[in-house]
Amino acid sequence: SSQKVSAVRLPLGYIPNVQFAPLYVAIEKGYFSEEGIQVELDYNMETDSVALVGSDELQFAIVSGEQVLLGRAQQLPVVYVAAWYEDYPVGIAALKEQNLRSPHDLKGKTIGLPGLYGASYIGLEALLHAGGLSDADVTLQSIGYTQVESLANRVVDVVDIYTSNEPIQLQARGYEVDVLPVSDYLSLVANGLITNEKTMEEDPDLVRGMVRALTRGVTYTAEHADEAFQICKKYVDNLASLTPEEQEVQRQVLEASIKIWQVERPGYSDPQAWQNMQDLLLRMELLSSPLDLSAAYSNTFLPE
Amino acid sequence: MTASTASVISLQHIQMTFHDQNGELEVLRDIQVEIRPQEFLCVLGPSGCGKSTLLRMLAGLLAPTGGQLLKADNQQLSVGLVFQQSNLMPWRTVLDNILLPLELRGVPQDAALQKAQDLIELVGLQEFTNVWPESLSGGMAQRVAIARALIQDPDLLLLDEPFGSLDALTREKMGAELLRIWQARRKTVVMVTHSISEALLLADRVLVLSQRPARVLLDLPVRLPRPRGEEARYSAEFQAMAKQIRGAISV
Amino acid sequence: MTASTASVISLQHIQMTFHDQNGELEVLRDIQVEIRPQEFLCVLGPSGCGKSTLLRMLAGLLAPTGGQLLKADNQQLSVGLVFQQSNLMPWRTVLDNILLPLELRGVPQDAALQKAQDLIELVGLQEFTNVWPESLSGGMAQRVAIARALIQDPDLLLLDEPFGSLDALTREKMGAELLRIWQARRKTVVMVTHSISEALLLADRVLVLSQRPARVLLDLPVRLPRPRGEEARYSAEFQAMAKQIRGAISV
Amino acid sequence: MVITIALFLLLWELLVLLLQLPAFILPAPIQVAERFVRALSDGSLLEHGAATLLEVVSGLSCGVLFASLLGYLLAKSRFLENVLQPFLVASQAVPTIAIAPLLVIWFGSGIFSKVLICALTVFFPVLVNTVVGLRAVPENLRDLMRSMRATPWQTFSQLELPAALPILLGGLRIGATLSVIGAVVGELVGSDRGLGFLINVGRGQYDTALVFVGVLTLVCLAVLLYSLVVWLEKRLLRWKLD
Amino acid sequence: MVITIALFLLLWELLVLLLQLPAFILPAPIQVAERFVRALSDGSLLEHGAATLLEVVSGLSCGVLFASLLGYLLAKSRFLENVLQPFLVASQAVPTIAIAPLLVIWFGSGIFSKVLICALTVFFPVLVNTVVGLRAVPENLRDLMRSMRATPWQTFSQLELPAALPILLGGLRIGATLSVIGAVVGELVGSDRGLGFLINVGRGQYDTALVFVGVLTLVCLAVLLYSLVVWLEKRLLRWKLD
Ligand SMILES: Nc1ncnc2c1ncn2[C@@H]1O[C@H](COP(=O)(O)OP(=O)(O)OP(=O)(O)O)[C@@H](O)[C@H]1O
Ligand SMILES: Nc1ncnc2c1ncn2[C@@H]1O[C@H](COP(=O)(O)OP(=O)(O)OP(=O)(O)O)[C@@H](O)[C@H]1O
Ligand SMILES: [Mg+2]
Ligand SMILES: [Mg+2]
Repeated sequence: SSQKVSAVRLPLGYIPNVQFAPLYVAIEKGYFSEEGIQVELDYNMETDSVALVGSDELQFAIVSGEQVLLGRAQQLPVVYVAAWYEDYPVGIAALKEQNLRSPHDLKGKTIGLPGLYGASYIGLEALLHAGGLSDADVTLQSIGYTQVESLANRVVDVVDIYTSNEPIQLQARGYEVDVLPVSDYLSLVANGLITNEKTMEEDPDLVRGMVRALTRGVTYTAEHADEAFQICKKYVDNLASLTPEEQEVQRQVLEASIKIWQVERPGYSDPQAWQNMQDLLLRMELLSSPLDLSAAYSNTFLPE
Repeated sequence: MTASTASVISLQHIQMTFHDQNGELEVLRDIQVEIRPQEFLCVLGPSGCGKSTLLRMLAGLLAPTGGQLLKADNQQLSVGLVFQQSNLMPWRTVLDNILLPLELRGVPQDAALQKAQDLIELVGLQEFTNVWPESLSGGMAQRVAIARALIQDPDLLLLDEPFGSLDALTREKMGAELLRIWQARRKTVVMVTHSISEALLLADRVLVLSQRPARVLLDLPVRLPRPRGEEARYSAEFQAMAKQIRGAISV
Repeated sequence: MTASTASVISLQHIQMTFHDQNGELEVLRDIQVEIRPQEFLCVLGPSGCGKSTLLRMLAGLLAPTGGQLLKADNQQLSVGLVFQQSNLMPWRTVLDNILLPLELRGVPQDAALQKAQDLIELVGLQEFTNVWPESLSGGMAQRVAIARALIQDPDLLLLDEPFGSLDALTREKMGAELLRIWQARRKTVVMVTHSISEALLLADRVLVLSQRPARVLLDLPVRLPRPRGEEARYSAEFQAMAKQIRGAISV
Repeated sequence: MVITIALFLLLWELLVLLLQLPAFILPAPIQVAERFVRALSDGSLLEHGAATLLEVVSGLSCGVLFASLLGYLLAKSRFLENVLQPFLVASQAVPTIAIAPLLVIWFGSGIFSKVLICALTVFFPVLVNTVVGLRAVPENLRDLMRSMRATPWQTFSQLELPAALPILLGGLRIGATLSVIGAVVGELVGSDRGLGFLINVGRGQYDTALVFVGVLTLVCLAVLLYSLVVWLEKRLLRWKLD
Repeated sequence: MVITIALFLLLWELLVLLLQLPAFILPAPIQVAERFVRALSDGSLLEHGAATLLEVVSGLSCGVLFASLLGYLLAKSRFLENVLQPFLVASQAVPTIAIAPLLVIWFGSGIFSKVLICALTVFFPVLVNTVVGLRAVPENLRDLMRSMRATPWQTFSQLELPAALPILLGGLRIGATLSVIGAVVGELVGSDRGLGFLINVGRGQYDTALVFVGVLTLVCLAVLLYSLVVWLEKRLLRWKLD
């Protein structure tokens, strides 16, 4: 097309990883350039993407649903315009010997989690609630991102993890684990594309283009996992240098990720998931009052 | 106001009071001295009376708390100062310590080096040209300090007990050299010493300070003919002046 | 092997060679001296010949590179050393500097304080008891160092030009005090000085060292009767010995 | 002090006014003050501040203690210095995140690992300045002590310590300042207490004013510790200042 | 040096043997060596190492430059010191994470913010030691320079610099060592290049041997920089060592 090229910096909040395969595929296959977008992936770990998008320093970011609500509670005009993940990717894992069958089995356990904030904490709270437990029934230990090591060394009984990553790492190292994903008990809003109200109003085509490129990437990746993995090798540092066995693990991570992506109705936000998220945050007192949820997300930019 | 043309520096009613943790200490009281051009002035006085303080004032390191210090034609006198302690820079060799003043003035290397080597010979330290000051003996360090002051060829040479740690022989030799230089270049010299005979052998004028707070007890012109050899010591005039100075000191 | 009972310290064929960046420097060559108990020994010699080195050796700060240094009965002599530089601790007041040796020995506060105050009076620094060394004059600092050595009441008192920066009067007074203390306590004293008359007025024996490498040029017993007043200077014996020493130094 | 604070607030206001950044990126002083009062009244600031203070004080004391002990040994022995130096330098170059698993496995997720990280942060500057300080002790004063047959302990307490003090206190200045960040870095790795945690919570909830409250409290803690060292300096170095 | 390395490898092997930790927590030296060769041959180590080196060298130079300039001013003026000290202390107590958004907004996510964090890390120890060093210049030598009518520049270059050098070099030792971690902290916060990034990637992929390769390279970098300062010290402080 003859339209101008828009440069977009897209913060992902994490280092290059196979879990970002749809973006690599979308770049590689030219989905972004077809929309007249030149995207630059930003791997800053500690950048407050929501704050930067809210202040219009950036136009887009990939963040998790609860962050949108927390941000909006602070008057940040961010809007969730496309769901990438269908399932909330958090869960808990324990070695088989712990006999973890349902959230209720968490009672009395020592649970290691990165910290009392962020998606991991929210997912854990959802699980505890599903099991009819409260914080007082368990021992929470903030162990940073050392879940695999801590579980392997039995520093804690249970760890709070991303379902598509740590369990696979543990299994690959010969640890038999049980995993309870949050999504089995409650539907919550997971990672997706956000923008701000200003961009939405002033440049809806850009938003639409971003959403389309992303969702096409997700769909293509889900259908062509092998090819996507090969593309990842170009974008994910060190991936090509891993041993075949280690690469196989990463491959499994990709496949586990695909399973929890939104592929049925690409980009679609489920209102119930938003309601659930808000209820959870209110219960956790992370929100003090309900928000206008309809302003927090939009399905209007989704491709037909 | 400048000093009368007859003086290089004129000290007028100079007062100096130090303030420290124990309160005030009056060191100089109403010092009134004219230092004349090309004069060789020796200053004597009891330990702790204020001789070094006076010298530091002449060098411009210290401002009097009272009175006025006037310089001839307000000109910037170049000053060579030999401190009571040798005050060498431990990170410079003997040669480099002596070269320091010339370096600061940007004198060309070759000329400076020649001058420095001559002076090192004069103070008898050829063997120690490239030695760190730390391994010098007390007297050797003092000789380096003397060489460093002389190399500047200053308008005003201030010497604070420069020969204090030297043996009698070296002391006499250094005194004679100093005199030779002074006569050749005709600079103004102010020298603190504790030796009455040294003062009388070298000086045009001897100043005796009192106990703290120091006042000028005696301002004695020494009109002995030069050169003053060993035999000068035994002249009646010398002996009389020595006695007069000793008398003033013992007050 | 120990020194013969007649000696406190016996120096046998002592050699001292320094090694520095410029190679070797032979400072002492075959020094052979017996230091007898309760003796007052004065050491003279040209600047840089090795007097301070010898004293540092006696104090046990330096090991000879050749020969032997034997102590009577191998006993640990207590040593009081006045360095050529006053060597005060800048973070201690005058009083605390003088008290240091007693503190190290754990002498009770009261007794120590009394002693220190007596000595401060002796060296004439009452006004400066609580002053930092930095604001002392050169001579005052030297007197503090003397007081610090005396307060130790050591078996062996080593003095390196202790009166170098003092005026004639103070110098005489300090010499007299030193003599009084020495006579009362009968300690062994080794003192480096550049003044022949001072040596003759104080010492039992005078040692003259040669130019570097230092050998003993003259080992002269001074058998003048004590006390030696001002009039002793004019005795024929005194003059003869002074001449002899001067002769040795001028070699 | 008053000047400094006034200057600081002025600069801050100016920044807010000039840059026109939204409050969730750079809140105005008044907003932070308001949040501060809230955090104080609900007790969270005190709780987390106290936790960090405990870590800082323990870490700082341990760090200074070990650093000065080891510094003393290294100053005495060039051999030991040559052998150990690379290890000590290495201990400073390892990012905490890289050894976080080992820390958690060996020291648990409790206060101990935070104290350790804090102590490690403090360690090196204090060590280096101890060595430099002790090496700067004038040789002639050593001779003096030797001539008086001072014991090693006396030489240390009466000579080496006071002579090296200006430089040692410089090390302590640096150490005291760094100790705060050391403890917080430990908290950021994984903790449910302390100002680092509070900052993380604030960040997670886009409560930027709370982040600033946490940061300012940290800064105050650092300035307080630093001022303590300066006060100590004023007392101990009277001979230099008079 | 050889002793140290041998000692280090021995300790490491012992740790691995004694603790029986799985390789993804603590790999054996041989595994790390093998991974090192791999990272070297695929060019990633060189690329990321070079990126970090660039940040470290720039950050260190800037940090040292500004710290010594400011240190000079503070040493001359007690007033300036009293006013600015709290700010300087504060600059050390703010955790990078708390101001990450501001850093990104103001300095972007490129190399500049890393250099800045590195320079800030280096800054304080160098500053403090500059002040302590300059304050330790003997007053009598100042008098000497004054009596010779030395210009301020001459006083600086011929007196203050050499007299303060042992202490300044101590500050530089600390600064050089910390510079590495400073740059890496910047990279950990956000970057797609550098050893910090490599370590992060290794951690993310549970490629622990790579993490160790990254850490060891960092350590070597730090030891190298430190050794440079030691070498400089040996050359410049000949008068102290002879
Ligand atoms: N630590 C050292 N390293 C190298 N040489 C040294 C050292 N100490 C002294 N010397 C040298 O030894 C010689 C004798 O020095 P010493 O201090 O003993 O002389 P001195 O007789 O006391 O002279 P002065 O009367 O000038 O004090 C000098 O040439 C000096 O340079
Ligand atoms: N910076 C200072 N602060 C306080 N008092 C000082 C200072 N400098 C010197 N004094 C005092 O001034 C007096 C005179 O000192 P000065 O050094 O001038 O004596 P001096 O005549 O040179 O003595 P000496 O012959 O012993 O060297 C002394 O009492 C000394 O304590
Ligand atoms: Mg004087
Ligand atoms: Mg000597």
